[in-house]
Amino acid sequence: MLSELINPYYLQVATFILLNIILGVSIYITLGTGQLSLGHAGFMSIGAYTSAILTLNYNVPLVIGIIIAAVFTGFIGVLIGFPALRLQGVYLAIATLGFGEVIRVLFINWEGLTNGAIGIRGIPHLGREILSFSESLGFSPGMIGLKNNQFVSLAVFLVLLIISIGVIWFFIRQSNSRIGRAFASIKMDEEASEAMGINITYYKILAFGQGALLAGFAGALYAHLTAYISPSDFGYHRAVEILIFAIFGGSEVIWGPIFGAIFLSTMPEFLRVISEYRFMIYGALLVLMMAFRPQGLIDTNVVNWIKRPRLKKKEGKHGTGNKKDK
Amino acid sequence: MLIEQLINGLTLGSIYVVVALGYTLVFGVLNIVNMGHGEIFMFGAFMGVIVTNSLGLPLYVAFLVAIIVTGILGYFLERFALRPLRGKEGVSHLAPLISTIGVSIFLENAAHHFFGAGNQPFRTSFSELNITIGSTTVYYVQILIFVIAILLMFGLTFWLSKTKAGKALRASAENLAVASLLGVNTKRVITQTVIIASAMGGIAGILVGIAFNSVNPQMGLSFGLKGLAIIILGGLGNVRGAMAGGLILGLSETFLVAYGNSGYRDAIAFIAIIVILIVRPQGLFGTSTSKSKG
Amino acid sequence: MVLEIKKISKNFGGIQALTDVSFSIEQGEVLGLIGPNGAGKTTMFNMITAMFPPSSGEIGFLGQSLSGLKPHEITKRGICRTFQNIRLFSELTVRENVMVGNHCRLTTGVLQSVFRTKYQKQEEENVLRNSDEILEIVGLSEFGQTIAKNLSYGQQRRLEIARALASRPQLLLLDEPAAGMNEKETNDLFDLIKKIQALNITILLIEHDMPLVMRICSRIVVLNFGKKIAEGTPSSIQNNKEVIEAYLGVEEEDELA
Amino acid sequence: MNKRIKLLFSVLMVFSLVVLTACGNNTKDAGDKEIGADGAVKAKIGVISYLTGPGAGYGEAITNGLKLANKELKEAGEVDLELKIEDSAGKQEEALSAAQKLMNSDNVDAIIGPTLSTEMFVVGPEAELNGVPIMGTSNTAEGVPQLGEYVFRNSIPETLAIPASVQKAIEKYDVKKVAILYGNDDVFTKAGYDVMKKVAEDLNLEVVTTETFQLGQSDYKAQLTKIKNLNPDLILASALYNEGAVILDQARKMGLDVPFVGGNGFNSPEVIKIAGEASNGLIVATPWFAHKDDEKVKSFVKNYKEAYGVEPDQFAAQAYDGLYLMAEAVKNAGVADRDEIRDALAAIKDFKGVLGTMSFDEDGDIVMEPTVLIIEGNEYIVFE
Repeated sequence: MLSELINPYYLQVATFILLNIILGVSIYITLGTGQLSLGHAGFMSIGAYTSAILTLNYNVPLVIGIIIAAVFTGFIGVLIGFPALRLQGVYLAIATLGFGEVIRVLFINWEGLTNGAIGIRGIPHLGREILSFSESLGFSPGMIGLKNNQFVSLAVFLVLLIISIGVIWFFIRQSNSRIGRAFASIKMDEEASEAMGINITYYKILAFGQGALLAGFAGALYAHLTAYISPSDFGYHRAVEILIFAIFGGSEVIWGPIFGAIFLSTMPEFLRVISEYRFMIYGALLVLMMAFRPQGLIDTNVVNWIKRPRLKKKEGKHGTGNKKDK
Repeated sequence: MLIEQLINGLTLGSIYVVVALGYTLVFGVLNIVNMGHGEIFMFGAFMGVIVTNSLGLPLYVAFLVAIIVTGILGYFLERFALRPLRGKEGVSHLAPLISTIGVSIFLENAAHHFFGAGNQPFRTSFSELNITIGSTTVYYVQILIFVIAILLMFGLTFWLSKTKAGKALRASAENLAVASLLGVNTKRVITQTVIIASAMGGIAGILVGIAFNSVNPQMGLSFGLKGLAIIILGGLGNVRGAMAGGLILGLSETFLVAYGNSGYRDAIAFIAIIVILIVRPQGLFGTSTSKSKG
Repeated sequence: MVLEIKKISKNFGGIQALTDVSFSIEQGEVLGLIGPNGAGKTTMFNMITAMFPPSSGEIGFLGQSLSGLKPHEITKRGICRTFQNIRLFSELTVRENVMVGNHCRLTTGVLQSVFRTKYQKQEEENVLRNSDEILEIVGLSEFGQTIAKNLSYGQQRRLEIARALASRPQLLLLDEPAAGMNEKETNDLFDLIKKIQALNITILLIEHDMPLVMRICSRIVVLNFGKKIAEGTPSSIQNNKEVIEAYLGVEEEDELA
Repeated sequence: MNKRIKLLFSVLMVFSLVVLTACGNNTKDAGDKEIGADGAVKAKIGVISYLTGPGAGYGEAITNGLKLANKELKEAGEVDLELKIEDSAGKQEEALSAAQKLMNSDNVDAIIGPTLSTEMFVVGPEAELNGVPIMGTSNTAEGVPQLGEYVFRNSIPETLAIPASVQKAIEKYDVKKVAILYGNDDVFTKAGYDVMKKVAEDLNLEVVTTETFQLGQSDYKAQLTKIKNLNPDLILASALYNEGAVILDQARKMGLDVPFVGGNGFNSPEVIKIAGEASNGLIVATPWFAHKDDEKVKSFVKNYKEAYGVEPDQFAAQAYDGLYLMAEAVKNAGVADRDEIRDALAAIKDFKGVLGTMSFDEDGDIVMEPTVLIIEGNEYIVFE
């Protein structure tokens, strides 16, 4: 029964959707302070390479590798965040785009560490590691009526599901707090925020660092999901793809990028028939979104509409996470 | 070798200049970075391929067709990706950036669809002509490209400062609302600007085609990103800056290959803009600051 | 002495916006800072709040120099301002605007916020209570859930004041709070300023509405072309010849325009 | 946090899970494991190919080759293969999703593809885990067949192709000094370079310079000028034909007339189409030669041209033979069973296809003799 219900293909697709959700949230955090980054693919690659190299060359346990990778990427994000502070709007977008490209070229050329364009393969696979771990505990998938590949896909999916829910929970909590209010006010008016006593340097770097950390985290997960990475996985197109999640879904509320990631990662699976036109549709979609719904599909009004019946009871709680812009 | 590399660098640089001028013009007037410019440039190059190779028509027809087609593309870009955003309340200043990214994705994949993913040869008898001075061979194409870049720069400078249309354009660049109050038809000026900038992209496309005999759908992105780096380098909206930036980038890429490590060639442009943005955010020739909204 | 301005000058790329201006504000008073347009009043505000540094001179607050501090540090020290052109966080609710103003008096960081420690909950409760009290003072209690941009002009001005008050300033800088207000709203403003004064908050006021200034200020400093031309009680200013000359001319221009 | 949103989210999640699993449920199809009435062995073959994006040209050639082979196989009537073609867009994640779909939803008996080695690195281990035989027809990187017991390939790796061509070139032209030029940001060309470097070392050649270029680059003049000034006897160029043809064109224009030795990806009729005269002097080792004096090859080229209007390139030819190999395995296995097909594939010896005579070694890698070709007079001829 259970074994017939679990189809690795659908779990696979769902797993990548979850990964994209984390990426969407990562750009949303940075956008939340009005900073547009086209460098998230670069951060992702730093996370992916760090974890891959640590687990492969230094036998660091997978979990530790992912955590170190995320923290390290966050640290790089903070370092980049300082000069980025001086830049706004398109300048920041182009500078971060440049950062991503420089990182990619660096990884291509730093062969001793990254194996260049050939990429790193044989990275410990999250699911297969879980399988061998549970087998070492004397558990085999057969005991619950699953085939090995079903078990692997299911385990990976569940781990990602828990992680994504954790990430979403974290940032919803954060946005409904002093921190979230500071982010929102900076997005709306930096100078006024500063005059109201908000340390904009700190919060902008915090947001940039958090976005980078999360992107690095997603990158590390990506490395352990595909077991193979190469610099070309993290180019300009990836950066734009991540941005599209937030732009299409909406960057005002956290549900926007989540919806964007779900919708845009599911669509190709349904549209495999017309896959030839897929990217043309993406492009047209961006133009149409900007013209008719620049705030993205999910905005505060949509969220309010969903939660309307409870609005009155919610009086006591106050934050900005759900009502950043109109 | 030095002289040969110098010529290589200048040729590449001149093409960068023509690409960058298109960006500069649009930014100067609209304060918008047109991310779709690279792809329009690529379409120009393909027009050249179709006219000279498939139809067997002479080169000047190719220029003409490329200018017309890219001009039309520019019009569509303005009409569908920029105009709807203008003057709309609550539209972030990043919206045009994103919608033009949309245009670039659309055009790149449309090109895949129509022209195929591979390289198309661009053969004209003109690209074979050369003169040899000493041990150095110079192709007429290389001279032509350099001359066109210079002409476009001076032409643009002259047009902006001396002609009525140009003055309207500059007035609009200063302040759209005021220009419109002063009786400048800003809508027309804006459309004109984008069309002219796109047509310049078309010219650049053909130049690349004859110079390198290589036209493919990905060239829009690689040249586009370089063009973007150049205008930051030279100062956004600055015509002379774009000129200098383009030549500097072309020369430094060539000399990095000649005397250094060719592996980092694609990184120079971006390392340069990161450095320049930190050290001198207004660009080499710019006067405005990075704080001005874009 | 709350604030002491010592020989402040400001030069913007060759244009002298302020020249050797000195004055001081005493505890609890309402000091008016007036002068024709372009006299350098807002520039003075911007320098007190460290939006940009003075070219020369020094500013002292409660006996300590403010030089080298960042704007948010100034706010934390106890100086907060409003803006001449209203700069609310227009998409936030009225109450959230006030809560943002309270930011520098709170201490919870990321982890505390996310894991909702007891301390954080306590603090959020305090913020809410505090904000409601302030909204009560400015008379916007019933608009707590309204999105700021939907308020009327006069209400937005008062919300700016409320937001500044939330930072618990000792010195409040008001930049033309009566601009664009009708007579009734101006009267309400008068009452509000009095109320704020009663909270033992010192006020530095830029204002063009002369009757209001004369009514509310204990002393007045007059700037013209970046120089201080007079300082004294409202009545002495009213009779100061130089002030009248500087002012009348401009007032006529204002009317013409 | 808002409970309602939480609820909505969890409902969505559960709903999608249910839908996803429910879809998976009814795709089991027992009928495909039977022998048809006419005696043909039925099997479902999944195909993962690069059909959209910059490398769509490769995917197109591959699927064309497969379709042609399948048509012929159907007519022959010994096996009845059903092809399930999925697009990977050249991306690892999509290749993996496609593979999961084929293995678990479509329940294919074997897979052909994916196009790129990078994709194979991701898909291979998963196929191994699922016990599905998978054969790459265009993966040339090192280590592909070593990914697992179920992973095969019928494309010759660069480690076989490049030494053969370099060896022949230096014999013929008395080469002492070589320059190397390669694309350093592409797996394919970088892998080719690694082999070239090793071959140059093994043969004691002096490498005067090693230059790189990047994908999508148009201007190679700086590198070529540098190389020209160092006067090498031969240029080892690891490039895909797209870039490679342009490199040849620019090199010849600046008077750099020495022969080029290219890798596997440099071998395509397109080179002549793009570079024309300039392509003369390019030496490649290839499993595929369209003008071989061989009945099989002639009829393949003729049929392919009729069907698709162009001459088949090596991608089409390798895919064509790939499906024949697969059909042979299915026929020998006699039943559409994944394990049986794997064993039958591994057991294939001296199978004659359009590429030549093929066998698999113990890793599942192809064993065959490459042909060394040179472009002369604007066409490929055998280099001797």
